[in-house]
Amino acid sequence: MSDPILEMRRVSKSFFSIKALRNVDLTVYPGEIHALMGENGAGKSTLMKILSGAYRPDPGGEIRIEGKPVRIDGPLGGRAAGISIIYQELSLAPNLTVAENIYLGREISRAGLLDRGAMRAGVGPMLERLGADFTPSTLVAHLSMGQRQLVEIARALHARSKILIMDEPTTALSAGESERLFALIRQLRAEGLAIIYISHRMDEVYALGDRVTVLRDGTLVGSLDKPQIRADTIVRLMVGREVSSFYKKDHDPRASRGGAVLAAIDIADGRRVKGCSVTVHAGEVVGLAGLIGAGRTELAHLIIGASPKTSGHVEIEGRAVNIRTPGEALDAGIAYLTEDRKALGLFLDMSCLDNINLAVLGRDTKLGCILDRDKGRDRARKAFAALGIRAADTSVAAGALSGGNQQKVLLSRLLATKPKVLILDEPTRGVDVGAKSEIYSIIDNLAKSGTAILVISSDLPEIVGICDRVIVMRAGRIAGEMERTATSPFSQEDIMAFATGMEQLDAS
Amino acid sequence: KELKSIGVSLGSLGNPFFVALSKGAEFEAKKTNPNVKITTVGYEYDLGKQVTQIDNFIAAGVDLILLNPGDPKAIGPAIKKAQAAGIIVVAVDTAAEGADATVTTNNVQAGEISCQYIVDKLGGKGDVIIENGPHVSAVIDRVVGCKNVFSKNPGIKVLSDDQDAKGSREGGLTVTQGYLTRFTKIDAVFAINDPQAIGTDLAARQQQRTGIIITSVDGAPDIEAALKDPAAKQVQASASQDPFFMARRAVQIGVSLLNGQKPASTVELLPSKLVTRDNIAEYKGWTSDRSQ
Amino acid sequence: MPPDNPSPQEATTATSGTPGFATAETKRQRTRMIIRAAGMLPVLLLLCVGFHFLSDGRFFSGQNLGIVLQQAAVNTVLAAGMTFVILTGGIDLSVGSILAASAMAGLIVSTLPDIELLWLPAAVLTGLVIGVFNGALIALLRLPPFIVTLGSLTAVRGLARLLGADTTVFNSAIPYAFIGNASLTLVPGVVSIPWLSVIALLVILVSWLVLRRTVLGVHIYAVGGNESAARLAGIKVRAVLIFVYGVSGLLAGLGGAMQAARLYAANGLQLGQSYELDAITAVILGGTSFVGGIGSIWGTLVGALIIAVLSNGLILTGVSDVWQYVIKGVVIIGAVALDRYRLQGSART
Amino acid sequence: MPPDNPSPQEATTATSGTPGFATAETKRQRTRMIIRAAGMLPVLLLLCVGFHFLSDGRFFSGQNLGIVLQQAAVNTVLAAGMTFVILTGGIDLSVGSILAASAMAGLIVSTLPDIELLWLPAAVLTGLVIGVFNGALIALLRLPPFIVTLGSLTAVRGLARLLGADTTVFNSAIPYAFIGNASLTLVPGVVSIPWLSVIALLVILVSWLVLRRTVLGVHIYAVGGNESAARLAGIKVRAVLIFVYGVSGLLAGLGGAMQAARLYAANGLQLGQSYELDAITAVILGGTSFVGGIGSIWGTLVGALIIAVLSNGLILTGVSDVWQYVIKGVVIIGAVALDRYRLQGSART
Ligand SMILES: Nc1ncnc2c1ncn2[C@@H]1O[C@H](COP(=O)(O)OP(=O)(O)OP(=O)(O)O)[C@@H](O)[C@H]1O
Ligand SMILES: Nc1ncnc2c1ncn2[C@@H]1O[C@H](COP(=O)(O)OP(=O)(O)OP(=O)(O)O)[C@@H](O)[C@H]1O
Ligand SMILES: [Mg+2]
Ligand SMILES: [Mg+2]
Repeated sequence: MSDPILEMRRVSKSFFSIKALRNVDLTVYPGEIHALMGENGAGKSTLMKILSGAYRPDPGGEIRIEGKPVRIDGPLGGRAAGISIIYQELSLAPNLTVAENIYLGREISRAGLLDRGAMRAGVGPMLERLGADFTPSTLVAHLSMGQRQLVEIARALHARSKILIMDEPTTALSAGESERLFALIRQLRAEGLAIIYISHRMDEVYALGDRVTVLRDGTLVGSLDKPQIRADTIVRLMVGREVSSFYKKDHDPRASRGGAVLAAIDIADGRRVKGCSVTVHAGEVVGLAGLIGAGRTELAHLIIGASPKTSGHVEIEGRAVNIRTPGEALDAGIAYLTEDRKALGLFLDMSCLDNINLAVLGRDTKLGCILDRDKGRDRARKAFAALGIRAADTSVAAGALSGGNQQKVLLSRLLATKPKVLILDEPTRGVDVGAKSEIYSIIDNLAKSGTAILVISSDLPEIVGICDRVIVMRAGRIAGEMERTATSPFSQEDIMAFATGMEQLDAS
Repeated sequence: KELKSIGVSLGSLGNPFFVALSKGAEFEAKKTNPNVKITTVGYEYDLGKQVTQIDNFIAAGVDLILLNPGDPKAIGPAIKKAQAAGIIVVAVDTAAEGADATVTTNNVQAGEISCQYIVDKLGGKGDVIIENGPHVSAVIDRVVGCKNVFSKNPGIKVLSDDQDAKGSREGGLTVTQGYLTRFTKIDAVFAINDPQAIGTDLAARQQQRTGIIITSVDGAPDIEAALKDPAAKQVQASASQDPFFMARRAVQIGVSLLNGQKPASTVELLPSKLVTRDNIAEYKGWTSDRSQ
Repeated sequence: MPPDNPSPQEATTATSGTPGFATAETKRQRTRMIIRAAGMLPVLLLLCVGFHFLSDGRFFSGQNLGIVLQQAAVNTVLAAGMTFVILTGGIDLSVGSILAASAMAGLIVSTLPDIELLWLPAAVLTGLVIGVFNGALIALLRLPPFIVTLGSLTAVRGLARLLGADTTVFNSAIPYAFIGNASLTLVPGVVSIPWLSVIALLVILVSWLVLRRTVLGVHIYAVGGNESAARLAGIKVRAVLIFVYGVSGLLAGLGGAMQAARLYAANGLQLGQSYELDAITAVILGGTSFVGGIGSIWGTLVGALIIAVLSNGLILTGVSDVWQYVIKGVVIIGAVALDRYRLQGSART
Repeated sequence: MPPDNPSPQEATTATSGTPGFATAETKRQRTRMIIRAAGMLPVLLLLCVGFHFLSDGRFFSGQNLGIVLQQAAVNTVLAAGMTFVILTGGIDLSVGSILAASAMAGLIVSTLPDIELLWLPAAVLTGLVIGVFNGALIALLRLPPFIVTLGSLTAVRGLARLLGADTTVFNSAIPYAFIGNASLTLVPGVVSIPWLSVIALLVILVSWLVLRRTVLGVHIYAVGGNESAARLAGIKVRAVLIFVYGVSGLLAGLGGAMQAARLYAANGLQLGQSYELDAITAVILGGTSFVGGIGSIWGTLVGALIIAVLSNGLILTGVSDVWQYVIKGVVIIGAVALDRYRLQGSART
C-alpha cells in the first residue's frame, strides 16, 4: 500500500468538560473510500470538523498530511491543507446564488470587482457532472433540500482537494441522485482522491467502503478492511451489543385491519400536488415512496392543513373533516412528524419535558388555566421509558440530544395526542442504526394497537422492510400502488419503476 | 440658614438658553456659598421625568430647587411634595402653581414686541406666518402675545400658525421650505425662537426669496451673529431674554426665602427688550461676561 | 445574529455507558442555571453599593429606596409587557405613545362628572385596544413588528395630542390618586412600599404566573423559539401574537394610568417620550433574547431596577447631566459585556 | 424574500418529466421578480401624484422637487449605512448621536484658524472612529448590536454635548458651505440638483458598487444570510461586522458634515434626535429584511424618498402638525401592508 495521505494521532476534543473525542487515531490512504461509522453523538462530525478547521483540537494530538505535520487554523487552513468537506448541517447562504455559494470565500475578482460571469461559467461543468437540474444563477432559497445537498457536493468537489470529507451526504438525496453521486465518488477514487464517507446507511457502506472505522463515545473502537465489512460486525462495534432483527414487522395488517381511518381524496394545491388520493386503514403501515421533489411532503402538509388546499377533502373514519390548520388536524386525530426536525419540529432551547407535552398542554390544567406540571412530568417520564430516550432527565434542552433521541422526543409529542392517524415523514433521517431499529419497533407496536400509519421515506429498504402497502408518487401524482401479499412482497425495483416512470415503458 | 445644596431641573440642557440659566444660578449660588453643591438636570420635556427628578432632589436633601416647569399646573403636586420636605421651590422662565416664587421673562410681552415690530415695518398690512414650536407654556405665551398684536391689525393676514418647527434651525429650515413653496407671497415670519428664525432665513436665502421680515424671541448668541451679518439681512429683530440674570434673581429670592424673608410679589416678570439690527451693538448677550 | 453557540446544556447526551459523567454534568448544569437565574443581580448590587458610598451613604436610606422603587415602577410595568412581546421574537416601539394616549384618555374621563371613577379602566382599555390593533396587523397581515409599532409610535402620539387638543389636562381631584403618590404601610412607621411599586410587583407576579404556569405561557415561549414548529404543533400562533401585543398595550395603558395618578395631569406630547427604549433596555439587560424564546420576567425586573438605580444614583452623587448620558451608555454596554463574560461558553443571550 | 439580482434562468427546479410545468413556473417567477424589483416605487409615485393634486399642483415644481431631494439627502446617507448593517442582521441605533457628535467636531475644527479646511474630514473621521468602536464591541465581544448601539446612542449623545460644552456652535463662514445650500447646475436655469442630493446619490452608487460588485459585498450578504456558513467558508465574519458598523459610522459622520454645512451650526443635543428611526424606516420600507441577507440599496433610496415626500407633502398641503403625526404613522404601516399584499404568495420579506 502507498503512504498514508492523512494521519491523525491522539486527537482529542472537549466542549467545556465534555470529552467528545479521546485520543482518536485515523489513517487514510489516497485512492480509498474510508467509511466512518458510529452512533449518533459518537463524535464523527467533530473529528471531521477538526480536520476541516471548523474546530480546534485539544492540545496533544497531531495531524500529518502526506507525512508532514500540519496545523489547521480555521476553515481557510483546512482548505489550504487540501481538505474539503460537506458538512452534515447544510451550510449554504440561502440568499445567494448557487455560483456565489460555491465560490464563497474564494471569489473570482478582477481589480477588486467580482467577475460573476467567470464564476457562473466555472461551476457549470460541475453541476452538469452531478446531473443538477438547476442553473448557477438560481437562488439557493429556491432549491429543495436535495438540490441544496447537490450544491454542497459541487462546492466540495470544486475545491479540487486531496481529501474529500462527506458527512451524511445522502440524507436528502433520492435513490437516483445517490447512485449518480456514488458513481462520481468512485470516479474520484480512481483519480487518487482520499474520501472519508460518513453514513448511517449500511447499504451505502457496503457499496462504497474500502475500509470502515468505527467510533463509539468519542473513542476509536476498531477499523475493518474490505473483507471484514459485515453488518453484524459493524453494528456490534458501534452499539457494543448485538442488534438482532433490524426491520421489525410483527403486526398483521389483515388481522387488525378495520375500515379506512384516513381517506384523503383528490388533494391538490394547484402547484406541486395534482389530485392525490390516499387511504390508510387501522393497524396498517402504508409507505409513501417517490423521488425527491415528487411532492410527498407537500401532500402531507396539505392533509394536515399546513398549506392551503385548492381542492380535495379529508375523511377520518368515514366522516369528512374540515382541516385548515395543523391544530385542527391534531383535533381530528392526525399527527404529523416533520422531515425537518430542527427547523419545523423541535424547540431546541426548550426542555424535553415541554417539547413532549406541547401539543397536549391543554389537558394538564387545574383551576381552569394553571398548568399541572406533575402530569406533564409524568407523561414525559413515561415517554422516556417507553421509547428509550437517553438523556440525563426530562429537563434537558432538546437541542442537547443526539439526532436519534431528538427524533424520539418529537415522536413522543405526537404519541401523547393519541392519534388515530400518524404520518411520519422520513422518520429515520440521520438516525443511527440502534435508534433506527428502535423506531421501527415503535412503529410496529403502534400498528399493532390499531393506529393507521403513513410512512414517507426515501430509504427504499426501509419501505420494503416495514410497510404493508406502498404508494408511489411521481411529479405530484400517484403513480402506482402495491400491496404486500404472502406470495409476492414488493421489491425496491418495482418501486423505482413507478417512481421514475419506467413502468409505462415496460407496459408498452 | 446657609445654602448648602441646590437642585436645578431645566427643559433641555442642550439649549443655550438653559445653559446660560444654569450658569447664572451657579454664579449666584457660588457667590452666596462657595462650597455649594449644584446638581443640574434636563427633563427633556417629559413631565414624568421632571417629577422623578424632584423626587431625587428630595432624596438628595437639597435646600432649594430651581425649576423650569414642564407644565405650570401639572407640576403642582410635585412642588407640594418638595415643600413638605422643607425645600424652597422657585420657578424660572415659566410660572408654576404653588411655587414659592416665580421669575420669568414676560413671554406674552416678548411675543407682542416682536410682532409689533413686524406690524410697524409692514405698515399694518401684509401676509405673515407664525412659525410655531413645541407646545410648552413659554412658546404658547409668545404666540398669544403675537396674536394679540396681529388681531389688532385687520390688514395683517396670518397664513398659517400650526406647524411645529421643533425649536431648532433644522426644523425652521424644513418647515419654511414648505411654506415658501406653498405661499408665493410672504411678507413676514414670526419664529418662536432664534434657531427657528435662523433656519427660516437659511431657507429663504436658499430659494432666493427676499423681502421677508423675520423676527423671533430670545436674543441668543446666534441671533446676535445673524443680526450683525449683512448676508442675513432678513433677520431683523429678536425680543431678548436674560437667562443669566433670571437665574440669579431666582437664587437670590430663594436664599431670602430660605431665611424667612418673603419677596414683595411671588411672581417677578422680567421685561423683554427688542434687539434689532440698529441696536445690536449695545446689546449684552447671554455669553457676555457677567461676573461683575 | 448571536453566535448560536451550542446551548449550555448541549452535550448531556449522557451515553449510558459513562456513569458518573451524567451526574457531574447535571451538577454543572444546575450551577449554571443558578448563575443565569441570578442574571444581572450582581451588577445591580454592585451599582447600589457603589452609589451608596459615592453619595455619602444616602442611597440606602428608607426614603431613597422608596423613591427608587417608585421610579422603577412605570418602566417595570412597560418592560413586563415588552418581555411578552420580545419572547415571541417581536418588538413594541409604541409603548411610550400608548402610555401618553392612555393617560390622556384616563384624565379626560376623570374630569367628566358621574363617570369619573371609570378613568382607570378607561386608560387601561385604551392601551389594550391599541395593543390588540398592533397585534392584529402583525398577526393577520404578517407585517413586521418593527414597522407596525413604529407606525403606531407616530400615529398614537398624534392621537394622544389630539385627545387633549394639544393641552395639558389636569385634575387635582383625580380618583384613586393614592396609587400615584401614597404608600402601602406594612410595618407602621418602619416599612412602607409605594403603591406604584406594589402594582409593578403584582404585574411581575402575574406575568410570571402566565409565562411559567399556564399553557399560554408555554405557547409564547414556543412561538418565540420556533414559529413554524409551533404552527405545526397545533399552536394558534396568530392568537398568541395578538395576545402578547395586547398585553403590551394593556400594560402601557396601566403605565399611563400610574403616570396620570402620579402627576394628576397628562400631556399628549410631554409624556412617555422614548420610554420604549428604557423598556427594551430593561428587558435585554434582564437576559431576554431578541431572537425570542429565551428569557425570564425576573430578569426584566432586575433590568428595570438597574435603570432606576442608575438614574437615581447619578443624581444623588451629583454627576452633571451630560456625564450622566455618557455614564449610562457605558454602564449599559458594560453590564451586558460583564454578563457575556460571566456566561462565557454558554448559550446565546 | 429574495432581493434584486433576478436571474432570468431562475426556477428551473422542475422535474424534467413535466414539460409545461417548468415554463409556467418560470413565467410566474419572472413576473414576481419584476414586481419585486420595483419595490415601493409605486407607493412613492402614488404619494407624489396625490400630494400634487392636494397641494394645487405645487408638488411637481422644479423648486419643490429640489427641496424634497435636499431634505431626503441626509436620511438617505444614514439609511445607506444602515442598509449595510441590517444586511448583516444587525442594527445601528447610534447614527443620530454620531451625526451630532460629528457635526460638533466638524464645526469646532472649522472655527480653529489654519486648519479650518479640515473640518470636513474631521467630521467624517469622528463618525468612522465611533462606528468602528461599535463594530469592535459587537464583533469581538459578541455583544448584541441593539444593546451596544443603544449604549452608544446615549454615550455619544453625551459626548456630542461635551464637545460643545452644551452650547450651539455656529460658524456662518464655514468652508465648503456650498455643499449644504447650493446646487449643481446641469442645464443653466433649467435643471440643477442640490449638492446635498448629489452627495447622497454618490453614496448610494458607491454602496451599490460595494454591495453588488465586490467580494466584500458578497461576504456581507453571506454573513447576513447564514453567519455560520460564512464562517465555515473562511469569511472573516468579524472583519465584515467591523466594516459595516464602520461604514454606518462613517456615513453618519458624513451626514453630520452635510447637516453642519446646511445649518452653519450644530448643537450636541438637538441635532440628529431620533434620526435612527427614520433611517431604519427607510431601509425597511425599501424591502431590506431585519433577518439579514436580503435587500437592496435602491430600495433604501426609494424608502428615504418616501419619507421625505411625506414630510414635504404634508407641509405643502397645510396639514397641521398633530395630524401629520397620525398620517405619517398610518402611511408607513399602509405602505408596508400594500407591499405585503402585492407580494402575496411569494416568500417572506
Ligand atoms: N459545538 C459543540 N458544543 C458542545 N458539544 C458538542 C458540540 N458539537 C458536538 N458536541 C458533542 O460532541 C459529541 C459528538 O458529536 P458529533 O456531532 O461529532 O456526533 P456524530 O457522531 O457526528 O453524530 P451524528 O451521527 O448524529 O451526526 C456529542 O455528544 C455532541 O453533543
Ligand atoms: N420551500 C420551498 N420553496 C420552493 N420549492 C420547494 C420548497 N419546498 C419544496 N419545494 C419543491 O417542491 C417540490 C415538491 O417538494 P416536496 O418537499 O413536497 O417533495 P418530497 O417528495 O417530499 O421530497 P423531499 O424528500 O425533498 O421532501 C420539489 O420540486 C421541491 O423542489
Ligand atoms: Mg454528525
Ligand atoms: Mg419530503
